[in-house]
Amino acid sequence: MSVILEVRDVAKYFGGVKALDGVSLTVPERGLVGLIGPNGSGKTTLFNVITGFYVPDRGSVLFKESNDLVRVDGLNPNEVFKKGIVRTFQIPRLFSSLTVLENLLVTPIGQKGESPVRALFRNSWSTQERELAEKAIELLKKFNMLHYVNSRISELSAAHIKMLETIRGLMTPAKLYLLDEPAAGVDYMMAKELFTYVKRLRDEHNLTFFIIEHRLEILMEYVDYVYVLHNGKLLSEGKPQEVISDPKVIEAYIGV
Amino acid sequence: MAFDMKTLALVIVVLIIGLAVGYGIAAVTGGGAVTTVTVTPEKKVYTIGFTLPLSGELSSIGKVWEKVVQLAIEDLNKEVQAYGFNVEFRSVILDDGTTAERALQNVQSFVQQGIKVVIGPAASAQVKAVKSYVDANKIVLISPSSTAPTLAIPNDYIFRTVGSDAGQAKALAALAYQEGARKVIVFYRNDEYGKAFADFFENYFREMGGTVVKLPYQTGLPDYASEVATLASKVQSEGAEAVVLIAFDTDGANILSHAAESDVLSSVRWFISEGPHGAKELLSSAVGQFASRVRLFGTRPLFIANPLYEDFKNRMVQRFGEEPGVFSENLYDAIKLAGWAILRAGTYDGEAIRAALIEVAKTYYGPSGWTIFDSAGDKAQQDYGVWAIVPGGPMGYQFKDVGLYERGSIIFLEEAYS
Amino acid sequence: MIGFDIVGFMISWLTLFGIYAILSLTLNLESGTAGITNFGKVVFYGVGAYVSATLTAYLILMLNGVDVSETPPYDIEGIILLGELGNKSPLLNIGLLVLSLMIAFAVSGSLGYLLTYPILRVGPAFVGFTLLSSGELLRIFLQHYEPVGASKGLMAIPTPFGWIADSRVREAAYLSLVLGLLALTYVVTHKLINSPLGRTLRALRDDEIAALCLGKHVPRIKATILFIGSGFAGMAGVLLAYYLTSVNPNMFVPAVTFNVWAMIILGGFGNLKGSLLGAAIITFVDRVLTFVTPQLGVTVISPDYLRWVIVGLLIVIVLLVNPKGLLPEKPIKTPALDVVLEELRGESR
Amino acid sequence: MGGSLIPGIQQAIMNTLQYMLFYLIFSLPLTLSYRTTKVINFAHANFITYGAYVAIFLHGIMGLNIMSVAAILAFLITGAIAVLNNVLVFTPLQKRGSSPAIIMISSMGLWIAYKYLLYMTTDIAHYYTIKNFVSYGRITYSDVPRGSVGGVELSQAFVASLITASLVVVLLYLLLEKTKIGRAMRAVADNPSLAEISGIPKSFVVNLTWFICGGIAGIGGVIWTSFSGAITPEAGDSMILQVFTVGFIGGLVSLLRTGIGAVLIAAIENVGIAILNTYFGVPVSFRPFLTFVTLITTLIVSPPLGAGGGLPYRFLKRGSRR
Repeated sequence: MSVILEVRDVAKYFGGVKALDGVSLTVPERGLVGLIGPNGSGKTTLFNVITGFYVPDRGSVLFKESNDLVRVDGLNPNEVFKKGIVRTFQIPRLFSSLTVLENLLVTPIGQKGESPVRALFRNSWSTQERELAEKAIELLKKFNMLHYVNSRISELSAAHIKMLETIRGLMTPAKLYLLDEPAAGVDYMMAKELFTYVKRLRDEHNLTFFIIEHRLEILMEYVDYVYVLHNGKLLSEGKPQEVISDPKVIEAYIGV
Repeated sequence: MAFDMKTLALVIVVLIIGLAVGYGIAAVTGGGAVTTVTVTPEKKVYTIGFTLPLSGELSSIGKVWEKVVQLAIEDLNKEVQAYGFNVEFRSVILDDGTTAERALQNVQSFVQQGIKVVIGPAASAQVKAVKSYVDANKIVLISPSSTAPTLAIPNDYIFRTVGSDAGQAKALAALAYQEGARKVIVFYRNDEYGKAFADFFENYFREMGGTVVKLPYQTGLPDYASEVATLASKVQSEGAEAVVLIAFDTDGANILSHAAESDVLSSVRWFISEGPHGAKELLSSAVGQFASRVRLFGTRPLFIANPLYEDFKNRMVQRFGEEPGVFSENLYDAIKLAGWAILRAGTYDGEAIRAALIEVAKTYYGPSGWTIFDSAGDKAQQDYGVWAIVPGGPMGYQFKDVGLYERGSIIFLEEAYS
Repeated sequence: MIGFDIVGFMISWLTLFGIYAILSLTLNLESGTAGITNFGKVVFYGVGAYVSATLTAYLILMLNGVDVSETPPYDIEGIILLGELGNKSPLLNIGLLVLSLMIAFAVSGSLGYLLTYPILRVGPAFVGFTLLSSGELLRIFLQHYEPVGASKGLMAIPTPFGWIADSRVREAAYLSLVLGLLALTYVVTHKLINSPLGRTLRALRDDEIAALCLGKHVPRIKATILFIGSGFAGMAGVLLAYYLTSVNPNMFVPAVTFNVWAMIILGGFGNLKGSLLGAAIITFVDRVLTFVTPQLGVTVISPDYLRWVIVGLLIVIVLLVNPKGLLPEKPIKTPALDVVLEELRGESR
Repeated sequence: MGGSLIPGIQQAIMNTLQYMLFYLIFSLPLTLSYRTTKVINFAHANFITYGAYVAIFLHGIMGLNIMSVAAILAFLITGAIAVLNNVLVFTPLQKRGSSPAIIMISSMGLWIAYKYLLYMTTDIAHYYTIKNFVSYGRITYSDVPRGSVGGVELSQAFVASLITASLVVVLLYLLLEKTKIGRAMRAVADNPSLAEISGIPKSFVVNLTWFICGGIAGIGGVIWTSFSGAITPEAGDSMILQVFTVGFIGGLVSLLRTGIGAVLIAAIENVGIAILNTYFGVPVSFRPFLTFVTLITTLIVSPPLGAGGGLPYRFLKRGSRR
């Protein structure tokens, strides 16, 4: 399996604090990779570097584009997204004044109707709009959320919100997903359901997932590889079972 | 195109509301007039519109003017009735907040109630904004205080009962020169009034053989301490003998009270335009002492020793307990002129009144002196007085007219500063 | 003797309403929909007014063979000349109107586009303040710039319909021009909002960082919207300049912006018809007050102060009691909704 | 040439110090209130003006010219107004989850309302006293000494503002660093949700912050009456742009940077314009222009990111390849 994302010796400092200190890791295509570590170990910072929120002080981030790896660090978040990297947030960021449908329709890039000139001439974009709408409905059906199509975000359950934030990316040719604690604030059953969906997405859409998760008991059931961060450094990596039994990891978690 | 229809609908609805309320207003205003008619059936009622700066930048003089209008209308009615005319003049006073747009709205409202004579607005910028509307609708407009030279336009409907700044600049230049100043710094508000005044002053003072350094300052600042500091440094670096201050009341007072603290500025002479005259802030002991130290003199449009002005002043004080502020006498005369012009015209029609006004003004003498208009419809005859700040009065110091401008030179009637 | 000229009243009121409505519509597009807190509306309004005033005054003189370096339009000779030459050829006046409308749009628009640069990365709270102070910047600049009359401003600006003899007809013609441009503004803003762009704008307003992460080029979008909004504001400025036939730096104070804000908040954040309604109500009340206040006679408190206190409180109270305003924001209408409807019908069957 | 390269430089420097002190007194509370409550408060201008008018009405109507009394009264009144704003407007809006923009707009509404409310009050006062409160002369206070250091005259305003400013700085430092409530304030500033968890009565902290901030600005207003040559109901408004600029240079977070901002703006407005005027003939009337230019430059060069919830977008892409 070829590598889709490679992080090479990335470092990010905030003043004196070393949030990331020389992290290197790879994510294989169609992989379901976990990223764990105690609070403040730099997990979210790593995501922020990958998605272009921060420019790394050292090292580089490479992403697979037509069979060769391209540097994406230092790009702006919107450009990173266009490369096919979709990110979700610890606290989901959906557009509260838009309906579920609109939240999906906002996502696709290169919509004709988004140019102020074209926007004035309905016919120039209405066909594309219809196609997108159909696509959105297909997705909602698939994850049986169709009956929410016209409801506002505030009317959704926590799990549905998280799901919607994930589905949203499918409106575009997404390749890699960065999920930031998908199971946070969701009850056990729902969390499992979420991960089943993730697996489904991976299998049906050939997607890759890179997941930060605190609830190891759930994560470990699904992922096929795990990285452990500690104080901005890679502490351990491997198959879930190996990592779980790694004394360094246990020590790090107990130590906190 | 559904929304277009909706817009149309909305506009129509608004129109209807507008009409309804409009008629309501018509009833109200009309009603007002009708009642007076029923009181004295055959009496004819003429309404004069006033757009005054009751709020905004010039509100401090606007408040006084409101009272002047009261007084003038009363006097006018007494007078015309004494002459046996069975008419009554009424005033409709509107606030224009010293803004151009509101002034235009006010004038429009007057026109829409059939008022043909409007007095005000105060600021030149406002007069400019209403000019085209006034000319188009043949409304006689008399501004008691607009002095902008850019408004000296012949045969329009705009009249001004105040002398142009050119005249006063000449008087001020003569004053400064006669008092021995040869190099002066003109410190002026950076608005039309200040700029025009400063330019005129520069010309005249140059003609007399003096040198002028101009120094503008921004208006509407919270305070002018650093401007005054720069003024002081300019006085030093240029080695000027006097400062000529061209200001309104608030900024003038502000500047003078800072200047009073500066040794440099306390060691040169000060000559001031009419703007700050009458501002109570100038009567503090600090400024008062400063005035006598620098032998501060100011000029202002005034027919000195004019009994009518003294009388007008006293009646204002005893009637409202308030001294008339700047241009009050010009406003008073504007009202009187308007009244007599309407009567002379016989018909309440803009064109006729305009013609009559020019005639009436030729023979009228009031608190502001002779009111005859020049070709541009501005006050042709204007004398200028010299004022000083001397000890006395309720606040410890008071304004006093101590001299007058006569054929190119200043004649002092009394010693202001011993 | 006192009658009431209802037609004249409607014309004068609707003209002012039209000018303000253009401002409120575009402000609503910028602030209500795209979430750019534009407290500097007056900047673009003022620039538009000055562009048209300067252009018209200078060109009229030049085309009549006057040497403007000798007699510039801001000096008395120039002003008198403008009065004489102003209304000779209808074609010229109309042409100048069109020209200044276009140039005003371009200049104000570009200024808006450029002004987004400093404010982009500093979050909504700072945007309003920066634009507010740039308004003051403009005013001080105009007060010093001699070619546009500095603190004198410009006057006697020939109006597009000055050649029409009868004043009533002239005013009516001007009103139709104003309402025409208002209609144009309404159609454009309405189409922009009910399109994928409008949807993206609302997304920006809700969470611009999330929008950025979804590939939206937030800076470009914001700049474009400010370009359009400011452009139309510039055209409103042109209308004002011709209406007052004079411009002066002190016409363009922050109070103008606050007035427009009151309109869109009262009418409804994000709802265009609301902005129309808000503009109508406030301009109408102002006009009516000029008839009512004299009935009160000499008052202790200037009614104008009361009026502003009410405007201020209105903003606060509307936000507290009914943040949606008189007309709440409507969902965006695109063909997508039809698709959904068909789909749901299919479901139920 | 008056001895030095820039004639009258001494006076300019004195003014710089004077303005610096005022900007400190006006801007520190602004920064503190924003930091703690995340509200961009345009009504801050009213605190200044109302403080000044407390003193003016005391002087004009009761003939009282004791600054300490006026200051205490102003502190209480403007502080109360600030708390009132928070309780009646800001808190309800925040509870409803309104965006910072909306809250800022509401504060703009308050600003307008308060301003003209004051105008109305001056009208009424004028009606009863026939005194002009719309433009009021400088007040000389009986209880403030005039100092003189090394032959340089120190005006009442300077003495008063020096004392107040140093008190404010010291007390704020002690409050924020040494007391429990102060630490609570900082906690609320840094992480509201966390502060909530750790059992600190947030609403009390916020209200206290507002009270202190409003009060300090009010005292500043009182001192202003002993400095400015003529005070108008616009005094605070025409100053608010400068005051905010000072705050922005501090990103509205760091009190220290706010202090630097105060020095910078004061210097630009006094020494800066003096130099420009002497050597480049820039008219003095450009002074406010300089301030705004400084503001825009600050926003371009070092945008106070974070403070306003800024956008993680880079116009110049360092580190990006091909």
